This record gives sequence, C-alpha cells and structure tokens, in this order.
Amino acid sequence: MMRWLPENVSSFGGDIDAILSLIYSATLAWFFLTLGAILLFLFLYRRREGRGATYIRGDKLSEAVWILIPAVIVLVLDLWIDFRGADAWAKVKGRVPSSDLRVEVTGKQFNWEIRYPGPDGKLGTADDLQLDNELHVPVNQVVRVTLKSKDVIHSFFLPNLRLKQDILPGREVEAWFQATKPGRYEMPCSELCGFGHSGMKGWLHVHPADEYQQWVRERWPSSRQGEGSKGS
Amino acid sequence: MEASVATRTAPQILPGKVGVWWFLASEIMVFGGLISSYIVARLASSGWSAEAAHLSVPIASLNTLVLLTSSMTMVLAFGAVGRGDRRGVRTFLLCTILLGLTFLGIKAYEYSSELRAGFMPVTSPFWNFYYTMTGLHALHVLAGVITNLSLFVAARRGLRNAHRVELAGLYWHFVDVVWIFLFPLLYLT
Amino acid sequence: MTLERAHPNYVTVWVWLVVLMIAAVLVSYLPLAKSAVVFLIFVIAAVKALLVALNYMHLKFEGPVLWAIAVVPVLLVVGLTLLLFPDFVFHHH
Amino acid sequence: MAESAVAAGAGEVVHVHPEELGFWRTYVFSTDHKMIGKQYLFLGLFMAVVGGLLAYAIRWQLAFPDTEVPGWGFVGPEDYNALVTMHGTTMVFFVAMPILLGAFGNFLIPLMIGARDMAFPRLNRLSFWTLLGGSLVLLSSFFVPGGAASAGWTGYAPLSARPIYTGVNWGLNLWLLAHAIEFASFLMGGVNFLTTVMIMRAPGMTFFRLPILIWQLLTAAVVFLLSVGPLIAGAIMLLMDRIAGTSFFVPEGGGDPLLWQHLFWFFGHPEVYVVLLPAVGLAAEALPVFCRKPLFGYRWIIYSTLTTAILSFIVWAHHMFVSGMDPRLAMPFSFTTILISVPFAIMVFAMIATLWGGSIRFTTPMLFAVGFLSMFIVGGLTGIFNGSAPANIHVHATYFVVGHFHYTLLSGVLFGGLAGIYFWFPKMFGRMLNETLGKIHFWLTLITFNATFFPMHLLGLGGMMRRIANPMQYEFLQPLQPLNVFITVSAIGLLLAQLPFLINLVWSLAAGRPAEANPWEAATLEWSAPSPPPHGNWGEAIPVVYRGPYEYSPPEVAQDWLPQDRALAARPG
Ligand code: HEA
Ligand code: HEA
Ligand code: CUA
Ligand SMILES: [Cu+2]
Repeated sequence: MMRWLPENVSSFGGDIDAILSLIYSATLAWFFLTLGAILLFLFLYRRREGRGATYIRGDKLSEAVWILIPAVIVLVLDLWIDFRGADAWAKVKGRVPSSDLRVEVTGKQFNWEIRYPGPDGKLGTADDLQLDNELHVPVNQVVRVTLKSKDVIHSFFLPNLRLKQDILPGREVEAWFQATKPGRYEMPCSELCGFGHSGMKGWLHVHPADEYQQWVRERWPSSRQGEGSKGS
Repeated sequence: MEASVATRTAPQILPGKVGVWWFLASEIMVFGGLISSYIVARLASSGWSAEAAHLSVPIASLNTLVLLTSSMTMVLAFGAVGRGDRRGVRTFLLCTILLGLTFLGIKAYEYSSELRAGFMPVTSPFWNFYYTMTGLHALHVLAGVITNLSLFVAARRGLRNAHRVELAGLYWHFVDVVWIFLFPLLYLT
Repeated sequence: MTLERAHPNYVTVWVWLVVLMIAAVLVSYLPLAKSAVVFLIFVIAAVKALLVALNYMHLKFEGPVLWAIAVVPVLLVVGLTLLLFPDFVFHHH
Repeated sequence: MAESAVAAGAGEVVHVHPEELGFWRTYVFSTDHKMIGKQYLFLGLFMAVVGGLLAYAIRWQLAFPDTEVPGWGFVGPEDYNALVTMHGTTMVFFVAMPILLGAFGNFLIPLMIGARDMAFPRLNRLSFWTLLGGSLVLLSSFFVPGGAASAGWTGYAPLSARPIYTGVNWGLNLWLLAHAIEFASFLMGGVNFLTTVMIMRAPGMTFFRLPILIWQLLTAAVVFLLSVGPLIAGAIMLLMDRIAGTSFFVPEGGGDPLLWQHLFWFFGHPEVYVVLLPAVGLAAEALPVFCRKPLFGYRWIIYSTLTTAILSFIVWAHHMFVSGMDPRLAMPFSFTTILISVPFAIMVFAMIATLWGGSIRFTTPMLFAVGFLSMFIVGGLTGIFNGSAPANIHVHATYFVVGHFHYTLLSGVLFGGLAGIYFWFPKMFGRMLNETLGKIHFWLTLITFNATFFPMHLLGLGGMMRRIANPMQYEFLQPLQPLNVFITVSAIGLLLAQLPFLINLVWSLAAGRPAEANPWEAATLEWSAPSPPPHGNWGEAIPVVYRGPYEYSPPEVAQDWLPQDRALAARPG
C-alpha cells in the first residue's frame, strides 16, 4: 500500500510516511484478525442438524474478558500511534525552524501568487518579485512560507513533500519545508475554493544550489551575488 | 415472576415535561453556540466596550424588569392552575402576554433609535452579534407570546388542558434566562 | 408532580430578581478593575438564572434526570467556549 | 399535550380505535407511528435514488472528464461542485437520517418497548411533514437561477458566506433553509424518541431489558439534540452574512472563517455517530436471531455506546488538523479521536463473539448484518489514519478520506439499513421479501461496493484531492486515471445492483408470501404483535416483559427462543 504514496522529497516526509506505515501495520493486523474471525466463525458455526447454539451471554467478567483483553491491546496500540505521532507532528507543524529563506504565497481565486523578498531579504520592499504559480527554492535548505489568502480558503498542498496547509483569509499561516531532491513538483490547491478550484495549481521548482544561484542572478541582475542567495 | 409486573413503569413525570426539557436542552445549545462565539470573538479583539456603550442601559434595564415580571406572572398563572382558579389563570396569562408584547415594543423602539443613530447590523462585529442575538431572542419571545395566547384562548373554555401552562411556562422562563445573560453580555460590559 | 407540592413564594423570588438586576447595573458603574466588574456581573447573572430555574422552572422539585437534561448542555457550552480560546483569544492577528 | 393523556395510559388496557379512518388519515396525515415510519422509509429511498443519480454524474465526470454524461448532460466545474455538495447533503441528511432514525426509530421504538404509539403522535406527524418540506426545498434549489449550493456539504465560509465567491445566491440560501427545516424535524423526532422511551415502556421493560437498537437510537437522539445547537447558531450567522451582509465569518468585516469550522464540526462529528449507532443497533438485532444465541456482552455494548457518545463531543477538531487552527490543539484531539477505537472495538468484538458457538442461518438480513460489521471495520480502521494528526497531513482532503467515509457511512446506510429493511419488512408490510433476489442483491452490492470504494484509498494516498472536477488537469494524477475509470464502472455496477432490491420491494409488497407474526422466531416484543401490527399494536392488553431481549437457546426451555413477554412458571425473571 505504501507504494502508492508519491515519491517523498522532503526532510520531514519520512516521519509522516513512518506513521502511515505504523498505522498500516496495526490496522492491517486487526483487519485480518477480525475479518478472519468473522469468516471462520461463519463457517464453523453454520447451521447443522442436531447441533444447537451455545447459550453464552457474555455479561459476566469471566466471559467478557474475551472482548475486553483485545480492547486493552487496542488501547496500547492507540497510545503507541499517539506517542509516535506526537513527535512527528511536533516536527512538521509544531515549531517552524528559523531560516532566512522566506517566501510569501498568496492564494486567490484561482491561482497562487508567489512573492520573493529579493536581495534585501524583506518582503514589502521595492526589490520584491512576484510570480504566478511558480515557486523556486534551492535544494536542502529550510524554506519558510508565509501563507495568505485574498478571498476564500485555499490549501497549499505539495504531495511530494507531504505538506498540506490550509490558508485562512484574514490570518497569516506559517509553514516550512526542506526539499531534498531537485525537480519539478506539482502544487495543487486542495480546498474547495470555487468553480476554478479544480485546476488551481502551481509548480514547485527545487533547484540544485548552483542552478538556484543562476536563477537568482537572472531575476535580480542588478544585485550583487551572494546577497541574492542569502536574501531570497 | 409476578414481581416484574409490580415494577410496572407507570409514568413518573408528565411526558410533556420531559419533552419540553429535552427541547430546552437543544435550545441551550443554540444560544450557547451564539454566546460562545460572541465571547471568544469579543475577547479576541478590542474596542467592543466602546461600541456597547452606545446601547442604552436604562432602556435595557427597564426591559429586563418587564421580562422578569412576566416570568413571575407566568408562574402565578401556573399557581392558579393548581388552585383550579380559571379566572386567575386567564388574568395572569393576559399579564404575561401584555408584558411580552411590551418587551417587544421596547425592543423595537430600541432598534429604531439605534438604527437612526447609524448602527446597522453590518456596522461592525459587535453590531453583527448584537442584532443577531437580540433578534433571535425576540423571535423566541414572539413564539412564547403566541403560545400563551393560544392557552389564553383555550382557557376560556375551561381548564382541561391547563397542564400546558406549566410547559409553556418552562419555555417562557427559559427565554427569560437567556435574556438574563444577554443583558450583561451586551449592555453591561 | 409539581402541582401538588408546596410552591415557593413567587413574589419574593421576583423581588430578589429585581434587586439583583439593580445590583448588576450598579456594579457596572463601580470604579473597580474591569475584570472584577465583569466577574461580579456574571456571578449575579448566574444567581438570577439559578433562581429562575430552581423556583419558576421548579428544578428544585425535580429528579436527577431533568437536572441532568438541564445541566449537561450548560457544561457542553462551557467546554466549547474554553476549547475555542486557543484559536481566537490566544491568537494574535 | 392532548396526546400525553393517551400516552399516559400505556400499560393499561386502552381503547383500540376500531373505526375506519379514511384514506387520508390512514396513509397521508396519519399519526400512527408505523405509518409515519413507512413514510420516512419511502422518502429516504426516494432521496437515495436522487443522491445515487448525483453520484453517477459525479463518477462519470471523474472518469471521463468533460465528456457529456449519458442521460444527464454536460457537467461544468461549477455544476460539479453543486453535484458534490448536493450529493453529500442529500445522502447524510435526507437519506441516512430519515431511514436509520426516522423509519426504524418510529416504526420500532413503540413496538420494541411495548407502547401503543409514540409519546407525541401529532408532533411525530408534524416532524415527518416538516422533513418532507425540507426535502422539497432542497430539491427545488436545483432549479433556481444560479443553480444549487456549491460550497461543499460542509459549507466552509467565506466561500459560502458571500454569493460572489461561488456565483450561487438562492441555491445556497435554500440549502441553508433546507437544513434548518431538517434540523427542526429531527429535533421534534429526537424529543419524541427520548420521551417515549423514558416513560412509555411496557410493564417490566427496565432499561437493561431494552433491545440494543433502542439504546442506540436513544444515544443517537441525545447526541443529535446536544450537538446540533451550535451549528444552528452558525447557520443563523451564515444566513445573516449572506442576506443581511454581516461578517461573522468574513475577515474583511472583522469575522473569522475558522469559527464556522468549529461550529460545523462540533455538530458534524457527533452527527456521523448519529447515523452509525442506529445501524449498529440494526445489525445487533439481527445477529442473535440468526445465530440463535444471546447477543454477547449486552451490557458492555451499552457502556461502549455511551462512552462513544461522550467522546464524540471532544474530537471534532480532527477535521481541522491542517485548517490553520492552533497546532497545539492537534495532538489532544488526535488522542481522543484514536481513543474512540476502544469502545468501538468492544462493540465490534462483541458482535463477532456473538457468532462464536452459534447456529448460523444465512438469511438475507443476516448477510447484510455481517456485511455491515465487516465493512464498518474497514471504515473504522481507515479512520485511524485520518485521526493521527501527522498522517492526516497527507491524507486530509484526499480520496483517502472519501474512501473512509463511504465505508463508514455506507456500511451504516446501505448494509445496516438494508439489514433492517430485510429483517423488519415482514413486520412492516405483512409480507416476506424474496430470499433469492435478496441474496443476489447482497452479493452484487458487496462486490461492487468494495470495488467502488476500496480503490479510493489508493487514489488518496497517491494524493488525489477530493472535490476536483477533472483529475486530468494534474500531471501527477494522470497515471492514476485508470483507477478512476475502474471506480466509475464499479459505481455504476453498485447503482444497478440496487435494481434487484427495488424489484423485490415492489413485487413483494404486492404479491409476497404473507408473513406470520414471528417469521424469524425472534424474542423481542415487536414479534409478539401481528404482522403488520394493527392500530394500537397489540389487542386489548399490552405485553408484560419478563426478561432481556436476547434469550436464544436458553437451557430452561425446549424451544430455542424465549420471547420477552412469555411468562415462565418455574424461573422468576
Ligand atoms: C458513519 C460515519 C462515520 C464513522 C462511524 C466514522 C468513524 C471514524 N472517523 Fe470518520 N468521517 C466521516 C464519517 C464517519 N467516520 C465523514 C463523513 C468524514 C468526512 C467529512 C468531510 O470532510 O466531508 C469523516 C472524516 C474523518 C476524519 C477527518 C479526515 C479529514 O478530513 O482529514 C477523521 C480524522 O480523524 C475521521 C476519523 C474517524 C475515526 C477515528 C472514527 C472511529 O469512530 C472509528 C472507530 C472504529 C474502529 C477503529 C474499528 C473497530 C476497531 C477495531 C477492529 C479494533 C482495532 C483498532 C485499532 C488498533 C485502532 N473521520
Ligand atoms: C450516506 C451517505 C452517502 C452515500 C450513500 C453515498 C453514496 C455514494 N457516493 Fe458519496 N458522498 C457522501 C455521502 C454519501 N455518498 C458525502 C457526505 C460526500 C462529501 C460531499 C462533499 O465533499 O461535500 C460524498 C462525496 C462523494 C464523492 C467525492 C466527490 C468529490 O469529492 O469530488 C464521490 C466520488 O466518487 C462519491 C461517490 C458515491 C457513490 C458512487 C455512491 C454510491 O454508493 C451510490 C449508490 C447508490 C445508492 C446508495 C442509492 C440507490 C440505492 C437504493 C435506492 C437502494 C436502497 C438504499 C438504501 C437503503 C440507502 N461520493
Ligand atoms: Cu484554491 Cu481550491
Ligand atoms: Cu469526525
């Protein structure tokens, strides 16, 4: 089943996949146990001439342990999933690591506006650059994304990075990622946002370090090298 | 064996009363949802007190008095049912109805003066909540007035269905309790 | 059934309600800290609501079932409000 | 109330109306709980056909985007959103609730607890007619200018709060109105259920002798009554936003979109158990009868049900893990969510243990009951993926979730509901359904159901978003498109698989074999009344209850079942 997941190219994607696969093992085991028991019992205890049913009410504790002990095992598995999950959650959504690579992504009906702060590293200055539906980042660097919306709720989804974050108009939501493999990854909107929701998408371009420098140089030709790489 | 027959489950309480209380439970959740939203929205931003200051505390206090009094006349009507006092039932019901209408009248006056002063339902979050909460409450008062009116008419023909006065009373007092909270929430803070 | 039981004195209860209402209005003008005023006002409101529920709605005379029907939703509303705090009150735009 | 005077007479010898009521009073404006139950059933089935047709158009568009849907027409992206919204709304509020609560609750509660009718028969009639009105309002919204609501069945603001965002004005207002009417109807229904069970039980019918179905219906009614309020409040606010121009949920005016989500899911999550629990009850009634064995762990099931009900109020934010809510809330909600698997595990295990040592008869209702159990396990287990906050980041708003909730909802509505229909049809209409057609229906449904909804999990893991009209617009989804085609073919199969049922229904109503009072040799009270039960349900005397509902193969009698109302000389109850 896990092979249906899109290729993971983010630093935290592995943690999420590990939780998915932990839950997969736990639930698959229970699936076989319960469905197996059902089928087995249906077969073994089908109606036969001359054999009646056993009269057990299962209210007494000595009988009920047959359902209570498995329930305790379920509880243990639950706690396991919770504790492993808590770590993964803390890593992905709990704290946003600091980084001076920042972009602002604004959702609107029906595309992504992506603003780069430019060489000065600050958003809202003259050297900002805005592109539609194109997000360029260097590989292996933490990128902080400030998510905004101009109208309704959109959702910033990067299947390959296991990143999904809804964007609430009126609030700024912070997200982050660190892409581990250069390439071009699709970036759909995953929250119903109107008739153009289907097809609202952009592309994430993850560049190797030198290629990224090249891109920065092309975009901000006036700026001195080095600063550009730091700033955007 | 026959022991089970002895444990027969004859009704301990009037079905209508249980029904009305369950209905009120769901009503508590409706107003509760609104009040919850109001509280968190208000605590989340500032400046609402200044807007609330445009409301008239004297008028609202008067209205509170009217509603509290109507609750008393309503319960007195119920007391009259217990005594089999048909005249009393009708008189007190009539008082309750008139007080309910007075409340609505004062509320309408209040609305009109606020609207004239330029405070529309769309003016700001405070006014959003103010009109929605008091409006929903006023609709409940109206429903109560209509119920009481039907009981008042029915009581003319005798006290056969008089236990309904108790049920209508439960509802009427609930509407009163809601106002007991709306009053400080909107006017006094 | 409540019909047969002794009634509370409805008029006395009303007097109390009115006194409390006036008290609440007066408290709102007290030169105390805002939080103290708000606290007092809502204590008064709770007492008033309780007076109505117990006496006029006869909860005083009812069994545990009707009590539960009345109290559980109130607890749920309080819970809902508290759980909404992190997203709204503790959240700064 | 006037009804209550009659109601208070339960347990005594009560006048049974011998006089003929006319056609209108018997079939249309009836106050008889049995007729009202049937009215709910047919309304629900009709709406199921509507919802099913919408599903057909949805599926066709997804498999063959932007081609004409045969028999339907071209589906544009805005039409698609309306289809999805109306499909979800119809199925949850106008199919699942009317059938599982309305039909079975009204038909069975008085019969199972030994009452002659509901506590408030006229309120009952009103609640049905209200629901019918709501259904008509919902259906009419297809035909207003701008089309039907298209903001999802969850109606997230601000998309739903301002007509400009969707281009739908009246459609969405009517959608809200239909909800208001539906909620009013089920509030009346819920109050009626609760009051009836609390005070109209037959002599000897203690709470721990109530059939499990009654417990489930009670719990569902309480959960509904206590959870719907905040959404009603939210709906009023949303309507104000739309009509009066306030901005409760619109940030430009100082509102907050997140508030709507909290209010919606405070109700939305409990609601799924409102739908599921009655289905658990339906299956739990059928299992002991066809295993000839008491329901295993009756009391444990009740305790688990109550635990589920309590927990259901503190898990709602698991729908909002990535909504932008405070991330510190996620793990507590994730914890409570996953914890719900424990009470459900007890219920599921108890039902499995009921099979153990039985003498199992594979009748159609039994097949559907086991189908419910098996399919619910799958749906419940996939719920754990959703419920783990970090795993949810990936699967949220994908077809994984769509797969999850069709397994859970349809195990309830389709398998549980059909188990109920096949089981009580003889009691409802006095005729037997055809078993062969029933079995064909079951196997076709089971196979096409799994073929339709299982692959959705794979699509979801692959990242396919829900509520998109055209998967081919995305490069990463194009390789998955064959799965979409497969699902669509299966879904059409699933729709067609219902034909044997509809044929069976119509044919058996007219010409089925007449049913005796107790064709399944079951022990609960409804089987002690004639099939179909007359007005007032029992003749002169109400049955008296001596024992619990599931005394199958008890040692003290030769027969393999002991009805709840049979007095035994030897053993005191
Ligand atoms: C009848 C309907 C129904 C039922 C019963 C459930 C049951 C559950 N649901 Fe589901 N759910 C829906 C209907 C339902 N759901 C719907 C309609 C939506 C989508 C709404 C929308 O967005 O449109 C949804 C969405 C949904 C989400 C949000 C997904 C998202 O949008 O991101 C989550 C997240 O936690 C969730 C979790 C659960 C859980 C944990 C259960 C649990 O109750 C399941 C418990 C049962 C079991 C676990 C099986 C039995 C137990 C065992 C066999 C023991 C072994 C188990 C373990 C070791 C764990 N559901
Ligand atoms: C009980 C609820 C229910 C039921 C029964 C169904 C039934 C079906 N649904 Fe459902 N669906 C939802 C509830 C339900 N759905 C919800 C809540 C959503 C979310 C909406 C949103 O996102 O806003 C959704 C969304 C949804 C989507 C996602 C669309 C999207 O996100 O873009 C899809 C896609 O394939 C789909 C397909 C189907 C199919 C093929 C069926 C088929 O199984 C249909 C089979 C046909 C029938 C069941 C009817 C005919 C049957 C009879 C007449 C026999 C008797 C019937 C009974 C006893 C019930 N549904
Ligand atoms: Cu933007 Cu969907
Ligand atoms: Cu949920």
